[in-house]
Amino acid sequence: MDPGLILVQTFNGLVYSSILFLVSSGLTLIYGIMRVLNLAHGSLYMVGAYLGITVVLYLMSGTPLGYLLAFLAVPPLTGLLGAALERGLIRRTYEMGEEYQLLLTFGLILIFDDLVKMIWGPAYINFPDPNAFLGGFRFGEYKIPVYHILLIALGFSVFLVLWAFFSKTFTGKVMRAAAQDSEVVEAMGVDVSKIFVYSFFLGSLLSGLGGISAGPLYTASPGMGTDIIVYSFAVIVIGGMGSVPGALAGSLIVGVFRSLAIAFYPQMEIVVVFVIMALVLLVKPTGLFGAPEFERR
Amino acid sequence: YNLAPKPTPEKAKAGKLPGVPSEPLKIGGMWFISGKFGTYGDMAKKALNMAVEEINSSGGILGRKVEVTLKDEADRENVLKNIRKMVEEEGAEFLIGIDSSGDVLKLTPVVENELHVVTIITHAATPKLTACNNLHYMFRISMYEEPIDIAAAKLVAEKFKDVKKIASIGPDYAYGYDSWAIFSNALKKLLPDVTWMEPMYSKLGTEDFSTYIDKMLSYGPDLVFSSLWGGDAATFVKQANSKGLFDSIKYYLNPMLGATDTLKAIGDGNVPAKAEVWGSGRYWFLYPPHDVYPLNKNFVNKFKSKYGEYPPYVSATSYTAIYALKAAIEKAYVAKGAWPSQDDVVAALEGLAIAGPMGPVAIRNEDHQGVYSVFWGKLKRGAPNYPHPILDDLQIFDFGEVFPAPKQTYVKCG
Amino acid sequence: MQSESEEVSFEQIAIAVGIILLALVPLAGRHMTHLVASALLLSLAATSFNLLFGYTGLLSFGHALFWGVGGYTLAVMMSRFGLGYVESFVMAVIMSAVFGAVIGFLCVRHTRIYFAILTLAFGQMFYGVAVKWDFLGGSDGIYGLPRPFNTLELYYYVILAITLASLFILYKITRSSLGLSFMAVRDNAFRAKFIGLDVSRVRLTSFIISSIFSGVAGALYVLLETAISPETMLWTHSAEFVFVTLLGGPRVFLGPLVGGFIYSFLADVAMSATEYWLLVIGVVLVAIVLFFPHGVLGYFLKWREKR
Amino acid sequence: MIAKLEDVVVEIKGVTVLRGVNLEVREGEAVALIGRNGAGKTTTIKTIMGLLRPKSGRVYLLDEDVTQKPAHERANMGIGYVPEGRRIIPDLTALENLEIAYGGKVPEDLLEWVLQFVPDLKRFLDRKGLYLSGGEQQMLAIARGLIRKPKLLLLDEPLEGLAPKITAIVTKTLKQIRDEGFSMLISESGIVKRLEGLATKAYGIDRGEIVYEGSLEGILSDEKARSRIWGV
Amino acid sequence: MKALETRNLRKYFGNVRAVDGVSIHVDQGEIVSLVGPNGAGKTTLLNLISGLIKPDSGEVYLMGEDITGKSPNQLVSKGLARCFQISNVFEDLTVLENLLVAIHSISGTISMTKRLDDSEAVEKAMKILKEFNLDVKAHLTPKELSHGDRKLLDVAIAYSLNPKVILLDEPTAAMSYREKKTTVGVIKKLRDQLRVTVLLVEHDLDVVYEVSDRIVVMHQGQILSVGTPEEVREDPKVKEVYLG
Ligand SMILES: Nc1ncnc2c1ncn2[C@@H]1O[C@H](COP(=O)(O)OP(=O)(O)OP(=O)(O)O)[C@@H](O)[C@H]1O
Ligand SMILES: Nc1ncnc2c1ncn2[C@@H]1O[C@H](COP(=O)(O)OP(=O)(O)OP(=O)(O)O)[C@@H](O)[C@H]1O
Ligand SMILES: [Mg+2]
Ligand SMILES: [Mg+2]
Repeated sequence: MDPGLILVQTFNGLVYSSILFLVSSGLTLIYGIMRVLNLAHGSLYMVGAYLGITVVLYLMSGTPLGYLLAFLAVPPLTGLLGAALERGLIRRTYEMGEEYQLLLTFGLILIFDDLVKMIWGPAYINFPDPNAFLGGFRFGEYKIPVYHILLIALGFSVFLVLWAFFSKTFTGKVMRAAAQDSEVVEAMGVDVSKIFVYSFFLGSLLSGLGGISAGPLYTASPGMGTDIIVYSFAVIVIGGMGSVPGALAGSLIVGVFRSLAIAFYPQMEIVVVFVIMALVLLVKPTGLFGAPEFERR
Repeated sequence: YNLAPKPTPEKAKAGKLPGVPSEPLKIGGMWFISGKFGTYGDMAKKALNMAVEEINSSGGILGRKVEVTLKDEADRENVLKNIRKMVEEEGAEFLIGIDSSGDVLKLTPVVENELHVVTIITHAATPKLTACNNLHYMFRISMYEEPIDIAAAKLVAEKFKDVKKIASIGPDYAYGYDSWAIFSNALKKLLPDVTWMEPMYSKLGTEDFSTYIDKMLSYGPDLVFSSLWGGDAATFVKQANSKGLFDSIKYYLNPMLGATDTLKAIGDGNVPAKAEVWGSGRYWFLYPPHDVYPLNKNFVNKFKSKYGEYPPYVSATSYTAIYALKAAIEKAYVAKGAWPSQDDVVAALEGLAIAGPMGPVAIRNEDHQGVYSVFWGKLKRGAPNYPHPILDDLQIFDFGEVFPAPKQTYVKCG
Repeated sequence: MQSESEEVSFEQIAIAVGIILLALVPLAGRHMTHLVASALLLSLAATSFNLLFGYTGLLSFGHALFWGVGGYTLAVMMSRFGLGYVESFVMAVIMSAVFGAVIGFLCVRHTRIYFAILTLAFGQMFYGVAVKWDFLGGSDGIYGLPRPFNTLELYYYVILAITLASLFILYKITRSSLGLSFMAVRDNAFRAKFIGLDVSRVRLTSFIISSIFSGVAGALYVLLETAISPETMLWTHSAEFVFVTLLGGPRVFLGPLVGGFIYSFLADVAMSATEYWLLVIGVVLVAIVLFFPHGVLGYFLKWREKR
Repeated sequence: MIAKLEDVVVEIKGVTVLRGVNLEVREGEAVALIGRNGAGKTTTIKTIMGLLRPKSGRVYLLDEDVTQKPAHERANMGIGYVPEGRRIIPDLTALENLEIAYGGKVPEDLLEWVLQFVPDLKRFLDRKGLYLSGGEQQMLAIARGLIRKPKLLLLDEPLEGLAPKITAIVTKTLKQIRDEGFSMLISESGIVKRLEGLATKAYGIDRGEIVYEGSLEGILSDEKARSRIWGV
Repeated sequence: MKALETRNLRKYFGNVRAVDGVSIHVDQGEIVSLVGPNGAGKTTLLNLISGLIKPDSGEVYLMGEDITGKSPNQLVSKGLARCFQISNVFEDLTVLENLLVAIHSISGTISMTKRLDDSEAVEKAMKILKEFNLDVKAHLTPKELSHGDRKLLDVAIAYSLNPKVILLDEPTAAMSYREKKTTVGVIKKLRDQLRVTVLLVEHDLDVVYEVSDRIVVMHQGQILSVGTPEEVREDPKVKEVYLG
């Protein structure tokens, strides 16, 4: 096999990994830390992409400034949307089982898909290509677009920030504690409901960041959040629920293996992610970086 | 849901014809309405609205008002159930639509053996429908993939004689495989010396084509044939552009690129500067040329003023389907003097020639396939007056050149 | 409070009336027959899913896989091997059990979200296989299968009979000592070990039974729809089982049945009424969670108990 | 006054659990709340903490009406809480459990101060909550309640599952704390004897109603009071 | 005869020597109490005996048979049952069903054709519930029981497994005075009328002294002292580390 091809394909995998990581780190934060199963997380990714289109294409007609603006404005907006969902709806399911969160957020997927269709129309929409002004580098017969490099850098920086936040900061610890016993933590003087809103804000912000990052590469259409949510679940299961390094490892594995599978064993494309996931779970039930579930004594 | 008919003008009501039932004529339609491909349902709906309005305001079909009910093809497990519902419960007398080839194949035995209602397919493009079945109640008014792919081979053989190496990508299901089989088999006869890269397939709705693009680059083709469609076709062009594919190939052909929805999504900014990009489709809003074919001009102008966009192909084929039904019913009525039975309508549709926005369409007796000429055009950006890139340098292939004889196909049946 | 015997008789009357109504459905026209038949099958699949979920505490998010296994087996046996209806149906049951055993064996060591995701992964994997494998018709699936007796009405009675029989068997299982062991494992798997239950085996048993009846529903559906395609195994179809169950109420045996009927009719009406029918369903789901978290039937029983 | 409940009625899931409870804790007092299982002790304590909201009646803390205040604000007013069943965060170490309650890194001298009450805690400061034995968790829970030197410490059955020696140490500790001027409310369902010398005042509660108010010794000596609290 | 015996059992968690070379035995028909400071290793020892965790070294014998490393469900069929420090029952089943599932499980009648309310099993369950004064609450769920009754139910489940040996972990914790009395009665009944051997972990010394034939004191993972209640009460070492 052509080593140059393996190299570019790995690089392509890394680009996809970065986007997966942005979305799945938000998911792992919300599920792994808050124990909330948010299927609608992928919808926020979709909303992120559509808001991005609105800013870049409709408001700023494709100028570089539009991108800058979108990257700054869109993630906080999806974060706010996520926080509003938590406050208004999801909060009411904490006392119920996980399956009710599932049902509620599945309902939200359907609602979001149709709302997006009402607002932005049913047609698929493309961002103008940011590489038009960013350009790219030659690598043999291949070309590495600058935007792809930026994405990898973005994914990795977000990882560093999150990792430092959760392992090094006190707030990170409080979030973990609140997830395990919110009542006690509340009685210790922590405003738990605020913590939950913040977690949702942060998680949804990351999902929206994923959407605005992926948007310029891909094509936006109603329903685009479904694939990414399934893959993101695979990622956080492979990496271990609630673990930010796990989300990174999972994203890298899924992104790179998928890319190599397409390149070299195309018939495996659809199944490769699920095969990896099943294998990991069968060998290490809690995922690569997952802590064992607590069993009562 | 219902596309509610506009109130019928008094004079049309007055002239009730003998033997014609007074209740409205119901037609059941099915396209993707929700989800990723919901845009097709939207396009169909727009054209149907237009057609229904036109027909009803001029007295309906033989005085009967027309009503169209739609069902969502995206309800994947229940496609046949929903079709049956339209006929058995909602009283649809005829069916039109169907986007997916898989669904159309499933539907065939149901319509032919169970429902016995005249059904006009407006989108699904598998050759198997008309080539591998003995259709009685089913017809396809829209162009299918085989003539377009054969025309592509002719185009290459005539205009791009310098081609040596060809790579290809298509969606990962029957349509993609068939399309490659047709094009490559047709081209091998014309240019036996080209070499081929193992064809590649991506799943529907693929977001990231980088991997496929780099694999092509490693092969180093000078022509890429892509049967991707819809959003995938647009995504691919954009990504291939930024990954430099169009810097190293000379020609890019996509039989589904000549769709306004795809062109809109590609946008002027993503049209490659170097390579020639060619597209085709089932209908192109500038062909037949407006100056020589006013029907198309009127259709386009009306559509544009009503919906603010140029009509995509599904709109044209759906529009034509309704008019084909109208023509057939009226023809059968003249022959019979009473409201025609399903078999009468079948007989009237066979051999019918109908003028649609895409030009005159002739429905073949033998296989119930509508035939009309095929176009291929070169992508051109920044065309004045148009909000998206357009097809230029149109190459027209007369249907006699590119349509296989009835029941003949490069694709294996069964 | 009503006395016990009265309560029993109310339920018996309700069920008797229900069965009579179901038997009369073909009088209400072909579409109604079709709709009720598919609602019955969705309900059967959801009830068997609920044996695993509501009774054993395992949330499978890939249960449509077994619907697909039953359906594809039947379709393949008939179209590729030329077997008759009965033989094909028996093969479908056997294959559902075999798949249930193998996949169940790999999955039951996990619980909660891990179990859910693992079953989802298997569902998606087999979807991938079905799309890719020409023998199974690839993405087109298998179509044009002849319906038994060639009439919808007679076939409806076949479906009704097999569904009722299956529901009866499932009900008996939930009222058996085996069913009790499912519930014990659901409530407290840790303690279950200490009363001598082999927790994995109990879970696997439930998994296999559950896959068999999902397979039965899938096999019957193939002949109702006269076709099967890979999409039947997608996770969104599995999700349908989950929310149909929650809609009706997971802690009541007939909950999934009620949910199955409500969902089928709701989807049917909503699609005719609006292009945004999925939005309608979404809103209903959200409302169910917020206002009827025990499911419609669960809520009804609670309300009746209160009176 | 440190804490006061006035005609407090609490419902849990539609069931009335407290039916008009009146109770008061004054500065420097250690008040015992005695009642059998299910009598309403935990509910009373949670209502003071703000983890449950009364359906009617008022709650006062430090002379302020806090009926509508959320729990975390009450904690920040200086209310410490040792929950029933310990409720140690299993994923965090013992020290981190303390940090959560303190709201940041615990200063050295404060840690020293707490450790003088529960010296055994030193042994397992860096062990995860999950792995602590029952009694170790209880010690940690008490330390966690104390870490912010609260004006009122709510202890829900703090002596449960402690070895006799530790029980003695803890009661001695609590006495020490009381003598330093802290107030506390301690619930107990089992061995009332072990609160002897600690509680300065006792309430008996049964079925959500206060059925006894007086001294702890009163309960121990008075057969009638005992039968009222524990039923006959 | 020794109903239960451990030989040199050892379990370390990292550098925590939770159980460090423990050899104890319980004779048939005896009640032995296991006491010791918090963190002495009592619960860990019960976990090792009942198969919840595996020892680093050493063996466990039940009625003379080596049962080391067997899983809990295997041990149950050999006659070893246990209860838990935090009452641990089937929350959504009725009291009666809690017992029925145990009875079906132990008599090997788990099957889809066996009715869960099989009359023989129900009869047996009701008899046991009567022994524990729970028969009137047979149709309640554990949520509706008082704390004491829940603990009793926990013991009743264990008893319904026809055990030769029952391990009890702090059965009277958080019980009120009266409930304690009932429980003590039940523990005595296990020995005197039902002929079950009991190993009991308990902090309430009143209970311990009242029911025990012998007491084993653990400290830092090791056996500190063994003897009759009187002997242990007077042992200075025990006084120092445990009684205070
Ligand atoms: N979440 C709940 N749902 C329903 N009832 C509850 C709930 N929590 C408490 N109760 C009921 O409220 C009553 C009082 O409970 P509470 O926990 O306050 O009692 P307690 O005196 O602390 O008992 P214990 O000694 O067992 O801790 C009990 O009868 C209990 O059954
Ligand atoms: N999984 C584990 N990892 C690390 N340490 C553990 C683990 N399990 C128990 N320990 C430690 O082992 C020691 C013995 O614990 P065990 O639970 O057996 O004590 P115990 O005698 O039951 O105490 P108590 O009376 O307080 O319940 C304790 O110090 C505990 O922290
Ligand atoms: Mg309490
Ligand atoms: Mg212990």
